[in-house]
Amino acid sequence: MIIVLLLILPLLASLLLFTGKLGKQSKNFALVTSLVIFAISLVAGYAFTFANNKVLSLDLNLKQLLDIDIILKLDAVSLIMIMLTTLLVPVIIASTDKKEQRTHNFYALILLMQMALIGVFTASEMILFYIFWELALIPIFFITALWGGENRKKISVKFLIYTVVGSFAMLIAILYLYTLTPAPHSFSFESFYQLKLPYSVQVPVFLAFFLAFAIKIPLFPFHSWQAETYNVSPVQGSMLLAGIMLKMGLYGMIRFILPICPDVVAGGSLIFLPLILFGVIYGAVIAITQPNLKKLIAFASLSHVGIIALGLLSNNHYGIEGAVLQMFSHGVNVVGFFLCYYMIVKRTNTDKISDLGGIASAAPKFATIFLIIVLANVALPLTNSFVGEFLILLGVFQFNKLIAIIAGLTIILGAVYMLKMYQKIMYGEKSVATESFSDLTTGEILLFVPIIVSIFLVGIFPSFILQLLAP
Amino acid sequence: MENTIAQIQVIPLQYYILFCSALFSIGVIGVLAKRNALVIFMSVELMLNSANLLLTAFSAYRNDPAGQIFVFFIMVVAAAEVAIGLALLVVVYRSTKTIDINALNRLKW
Amino acid sequence: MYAIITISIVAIIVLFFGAIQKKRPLLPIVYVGLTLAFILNLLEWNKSIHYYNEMYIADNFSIAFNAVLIFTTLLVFIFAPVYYKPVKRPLEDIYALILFALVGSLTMTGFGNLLMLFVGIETLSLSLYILAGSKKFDPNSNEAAMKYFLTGSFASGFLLFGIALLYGASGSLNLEEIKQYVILHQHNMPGMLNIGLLLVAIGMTFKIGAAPFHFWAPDVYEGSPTLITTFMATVGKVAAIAAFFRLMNSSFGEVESIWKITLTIFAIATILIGNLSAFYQDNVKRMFAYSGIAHAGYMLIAIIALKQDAAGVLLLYSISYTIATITAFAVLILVREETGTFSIKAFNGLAKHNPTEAFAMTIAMLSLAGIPPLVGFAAKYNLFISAIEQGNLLLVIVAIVGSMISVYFYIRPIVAMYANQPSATSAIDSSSNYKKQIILAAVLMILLGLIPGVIINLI
Amino acid sequence: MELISILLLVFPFLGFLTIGLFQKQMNRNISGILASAFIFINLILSGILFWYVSSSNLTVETQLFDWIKFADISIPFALTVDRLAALMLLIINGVGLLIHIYSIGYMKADTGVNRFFSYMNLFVFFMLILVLSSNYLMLFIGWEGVGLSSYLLIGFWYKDHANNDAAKKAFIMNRIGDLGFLIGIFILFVTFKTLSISEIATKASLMPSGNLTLMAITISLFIGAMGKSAQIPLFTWLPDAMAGPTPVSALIHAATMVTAGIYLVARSSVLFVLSPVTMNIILVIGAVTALIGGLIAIYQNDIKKILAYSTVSQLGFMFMALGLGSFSGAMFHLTTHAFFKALLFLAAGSVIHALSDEQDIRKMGGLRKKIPFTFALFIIGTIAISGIPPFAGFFSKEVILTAAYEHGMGMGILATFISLLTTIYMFRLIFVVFFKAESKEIRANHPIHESPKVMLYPMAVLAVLSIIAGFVQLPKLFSETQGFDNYLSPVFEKASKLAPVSEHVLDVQTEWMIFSIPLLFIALLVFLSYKRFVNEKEFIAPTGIQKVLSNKFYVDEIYDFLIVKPLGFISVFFRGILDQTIINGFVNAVGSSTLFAGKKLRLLQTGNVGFYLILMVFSIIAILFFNIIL
Repeated sequence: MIIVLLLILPLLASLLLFTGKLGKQSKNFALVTSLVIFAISLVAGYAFTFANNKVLSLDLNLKQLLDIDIILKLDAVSLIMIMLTTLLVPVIIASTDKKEQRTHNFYALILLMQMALIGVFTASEMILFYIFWELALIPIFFITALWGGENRKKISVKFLIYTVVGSFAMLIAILYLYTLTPAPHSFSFESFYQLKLPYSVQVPVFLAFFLAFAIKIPLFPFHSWQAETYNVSPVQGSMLLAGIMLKMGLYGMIRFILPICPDVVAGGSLIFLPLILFGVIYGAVIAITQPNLKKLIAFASLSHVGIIALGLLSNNHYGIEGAVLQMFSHGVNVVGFFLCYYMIVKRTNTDKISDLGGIASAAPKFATIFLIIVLANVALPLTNSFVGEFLILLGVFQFNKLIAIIAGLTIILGAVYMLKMYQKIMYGEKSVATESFSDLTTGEILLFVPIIVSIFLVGIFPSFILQLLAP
Repeated sequence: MENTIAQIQVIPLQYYILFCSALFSIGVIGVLAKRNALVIFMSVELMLNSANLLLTAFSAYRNDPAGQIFVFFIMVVAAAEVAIGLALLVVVYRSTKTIDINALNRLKW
Repeated sequence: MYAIITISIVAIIVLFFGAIQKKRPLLPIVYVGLTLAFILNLLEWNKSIHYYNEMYIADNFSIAFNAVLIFTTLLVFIFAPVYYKPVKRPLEDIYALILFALVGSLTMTGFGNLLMLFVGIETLSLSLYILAGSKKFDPNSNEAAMKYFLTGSFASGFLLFGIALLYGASGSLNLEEIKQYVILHQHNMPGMLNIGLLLVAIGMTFKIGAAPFHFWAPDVYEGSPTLITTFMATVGKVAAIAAFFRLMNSSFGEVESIWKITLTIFAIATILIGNLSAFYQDNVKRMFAYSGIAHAGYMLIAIIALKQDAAGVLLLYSISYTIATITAFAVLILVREETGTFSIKAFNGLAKHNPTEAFAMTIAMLSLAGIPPLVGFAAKYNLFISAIEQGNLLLVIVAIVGSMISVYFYIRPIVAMYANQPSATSAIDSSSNYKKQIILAAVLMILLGLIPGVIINLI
Repeated sequence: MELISILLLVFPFLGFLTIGLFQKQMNRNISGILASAFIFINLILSGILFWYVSSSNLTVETQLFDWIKFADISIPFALTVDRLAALMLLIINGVGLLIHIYSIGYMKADTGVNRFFSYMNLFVFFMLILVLSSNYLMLFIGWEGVGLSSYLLIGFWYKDHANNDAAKKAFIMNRIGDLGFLIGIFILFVTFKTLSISEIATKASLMPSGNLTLMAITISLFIGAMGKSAQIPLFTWLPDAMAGPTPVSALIHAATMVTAGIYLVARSSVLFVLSPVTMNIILVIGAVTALIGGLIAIYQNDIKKILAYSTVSQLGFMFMALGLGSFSGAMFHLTTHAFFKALLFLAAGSVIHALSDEQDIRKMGGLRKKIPFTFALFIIGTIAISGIPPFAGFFSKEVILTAAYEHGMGMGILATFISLLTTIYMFRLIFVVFFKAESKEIRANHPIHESPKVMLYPMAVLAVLSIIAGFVQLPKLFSETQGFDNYLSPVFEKASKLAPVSEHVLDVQTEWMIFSIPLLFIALLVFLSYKRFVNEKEFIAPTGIQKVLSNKFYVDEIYDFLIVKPLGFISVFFRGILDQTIINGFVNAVGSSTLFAGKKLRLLQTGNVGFYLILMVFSIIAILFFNIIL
């Protein structure tokens, strides 16, 4: 039941916001709602720990009416993803600045997005999943197309088409699998898990799913929408995209590719893991000389997410659990990173790294917070992403030593581009742009609190998440 | 009436079919070959009439009036069609000063 | 049946009032008449009465489709006053013709006899020929009418010849008897029936405007007065597809082998041509013509995947297509009134001044593109399911690729409306009930998208 | 005792937090005292622990909580205090405390002093984690943590990008090592299914010597050690690290952090003993590093750089000891080195302080009268490091030399030569800075002042230590009781059991030679270098081999050429060509080709009715043909 609440609340709120009745109060209302939802998700987590066999599920049999069977399940992975969503959305909403006029529609879209994401993470019926999956696309498209930067139209449309291509490939796979399910055909995940496909069938199914998820995540070489889209869309949009939305792809991998095409994952790994691996290095290497901060974040996360995908497809439980943990951590870190970016851009109106410098002396508080987030991004021990990456690499190492070692290079490359960026921006003498750089206000610091807290919480006590996942 | 049917049945059915097909084809070819809208109308009428004849023949061979009733409907419709067609022709002529169908090329792509 | 009669009477009354130059009562009469017809139509629900020894069959299939058709016509009439604002004269002729066309289409959905099919089609077509040219002094309109007429009559020639051959082979015009005959001879089909069936199918394909007999559609849609285009694109198409489905379902379901491959090829060609050609259109009206073609292709899938519930799916699809199209055209009419152009630019920044219209348009576009959770998606995916359960994976893949392409050109107006700077300085004023209709349509699209089962399990 | 070992971590972290959070509010003078106070408490605590573990032969095990735990992987936060750890505790907290106090004086003028002390405490915190950890992953936390604090402290004066570059370089080079370490951890886990140091030692001791897995593990661990302890080829960051404040160089880059590598190898002595190949690698690398470091040091002109290279060389020397299997010898030298190298750095700092931040020895000279205390302390340090009895360096070096000669004559001679290099560069330093005639810069009105007491006293303490520290273990000749060895023996007993017994034990006269001959050489060298350096008028530009040495073998240039430049090039290539042109281009091409298809396809719609009709008929014919004939 609580799942329904998690779905309905943001929906209603967003509808209310769409009407524009609230006017000036829109932001506060959205913020409060999202906080309430966060509280509910905490309750859900609490309930989950008591749920028998580790899953809260709900099956409204409405096939006659909706010809879709509404099955919502909330297991450990979903729970973690929902936690991520409900944790980040308040931050994202709160981060909007008074200066740029954000209409009620903006917040409505964000909440709608949240609803869709929660739906994706709880749906346990293919078509339902697909509906939420596509629904999540629409708000972010509008956020990008309406509040984005220059030539936002072209890029948002490209983004939409690109991702839709992927999801249609997935749709084909879903429909095809549906026909294979024993009559009476069913779309429920269970029925999909139960069918033991021959290898020859698994391959095309895998390819279809992989395409869909690889575009969403994105993995090399399907990433060309990413940097552009992050770059033009407003920072809140980028946060939604990088922080939560691309987790949909990884989540999909966990839900479909692993259970439905196990043989391909086991057998074909040596064909596609190197591809992902190349993407990992590729993103990191590009980030080194990337002059634009926002694009740098994009390529950095391309590299990080690639590692997560490696962990998932390494197909052993260290890799997978590490990956889930890392999905959470990466979401938090990248949003924190974007927040820092936002703070800088708000004050200097530039995101060219070369224009910045000497901020540390002007804004020590900001310098400290930014440093923590940078360190979390380079996976320093005791920050959240260390445990995740350690487990992932451990898993990959068990699967294939060479791949793990090459993937390990990102530990070095990550340090290279992150520190380079941090030094250029924060250290040295002040530049023209940063001449009058004011330190963070209390409100802005509050934004960072959840980020910082979860960075260290997960870094020092990862067990409480890992325990959830333990089979 | 019976003797008419008998007279009709003097000619074997295949002949009717072949003849009607020929007639129909002539109509089609006329439609394709001609650029004068008026002639095209006439060719279309030819096609319709071939169908009429065919229906009549069949109904005669099967002693089933349905076909012949159908023919009457077709005639009515054909008449209406011609009426509309000519009206349109006039209208078009008023605007383009020609009844050459190739002149109709404002709407394309 | 009573619906048909009512509407015919209403049409005559309308003509009469026109003759005595009364403008005011016309539309109210029409509204009342259509509503009455709507109700009468529904009264026959679940009775499946056969009229005039099976000339006309009022089973749930025909009733459901009739309901859709009448409702759509009602919407068209509601948009009429806005469209014809500048015109002073009563316009009784146009109204009457629309009603007659409706009568024709109603006949098509419920025909029990090829004769009725023919009569219905011709009633519809003849009225449409005139309506297409109803802007007497607009050369585009004339040309559209002429083209429609030439191609249309040509096509009905083939249809007729086909019917004749069918009659010759089976010795009857009654669907039921033809079915019996077919079942009897399904292993040694006489070539005559074979050819006849194909010719009829071709004729129908032409009427629904599917490739390779779609060429008339874009030109005619573009040239005709927008309101008429709306009517054609919705009522005309839906009636034709319903008739086609009825024909195939009730008589030739057993001999798929003859026509299935052909229709599959048709469908594939239609989907690809429609979507690809729409891709590059700058003229929105023409773009809708192509999108209409593409959707005709999708509807063909329902016929190819003949099953019990394919009818329900087809109904759902028709509804989704109709509502979306009519909404889109409604907005288009508005915009045209304001900017005087059909180009995509006409939509620039509509969201600024007319958020309601823009929102409705957006919903319509997304629904047409088949984005969840709108009705367009529900319809499409049910269609694909029924096709894929017949093992038509290839067809489904093509269809999905098609809708992939379609996303692009359906998105363009949305982007124009929201992301571009408005060309119009002030809001476009539209009558309140106009707004109401649009909103109603949008709500319907969302609602049906959420509970499509209601429709599908209807028949 | 468990509580104490926890408190050890608590206090420095507390210091870091309090000073770090209240940077703005806190008075500049208080922070230093506060930080020192925390370290002082720590010193007492570690004293207690030291007494406990050395008196009883126990180890203190403390479980805090489970860090990573699921399925079959369980990595707790656990602390282990054995004798090795206790020794390190003393060094870290002892030397740390002195340097903290010293810094109070040294950093007085600096505005960021609060930040400085918070970082210093942070460093101590991580260093303690490193030392106390009971499993390799926790050790890795400390390992990276000290790297972080060293990064922060090297780049302490962040306004100047040179410092930041140095800091970045240090961090990244360490990361290269860390990757090796991490891989080592992976193999460890895959092999032993645990990361607990003691368990691994137990399990490993059952494995055959020369086992390949063990070799892989040890080599990767050693790569980590190379990064931290600045061994060839990962040593260039250490000299650059001198960009940081001098106390930092003293604490981190001389006494404690850089010795973490030694500590790691000593900790995993069992593993290393069992893989002779690695031991030889360590021996070679250590020797080469020691040699090259020493040689380069001779040709440096920056006082801190000289000391830095000396550190490199000494570390290499310690690794030689490890390679020779004399773990306690390495630890012994580590201890004494911590004292005198810290002393030297602080003294150098005091010199720099006196000359108000002048580091180039060419601009010094004749300071012996101007700052006598510093001079005295410097001399003590120099004597200690050059291994002149009875100062500490002599004893520790002697142990290593003995080991070397036991390994073989050649190795012994090489070791001796290396240890002699120390004498050369150190005395060069002494003579140039203190004895040489005053340079014009000096004469040009530097107000040269002796450092304040707060700086001198800590140095004095260190001086005392570097004099007496050696006596805990006299050479075998003089006493049977090997104090240091005995102290550490329980730690290394497993290893020593497994170690191959060296065949030839040295006889008495060789023993005598080992430390008598060097002494002669030292005397000679001191004399020569006096002649050479004191009278040398002005510095002639180095030529030939000297040039190579003074440019530290162009290692940085080689890195730049082999790694940095190509990486940048690849990055630009990926970004510009591959990403934009090829991949993105392809994606766009797909879109535009669809557009093109649409564009062409609609041309079929000519608008000519006749054409439409013809097409219709054609398709009809085609269909009929297709259906009837086929």
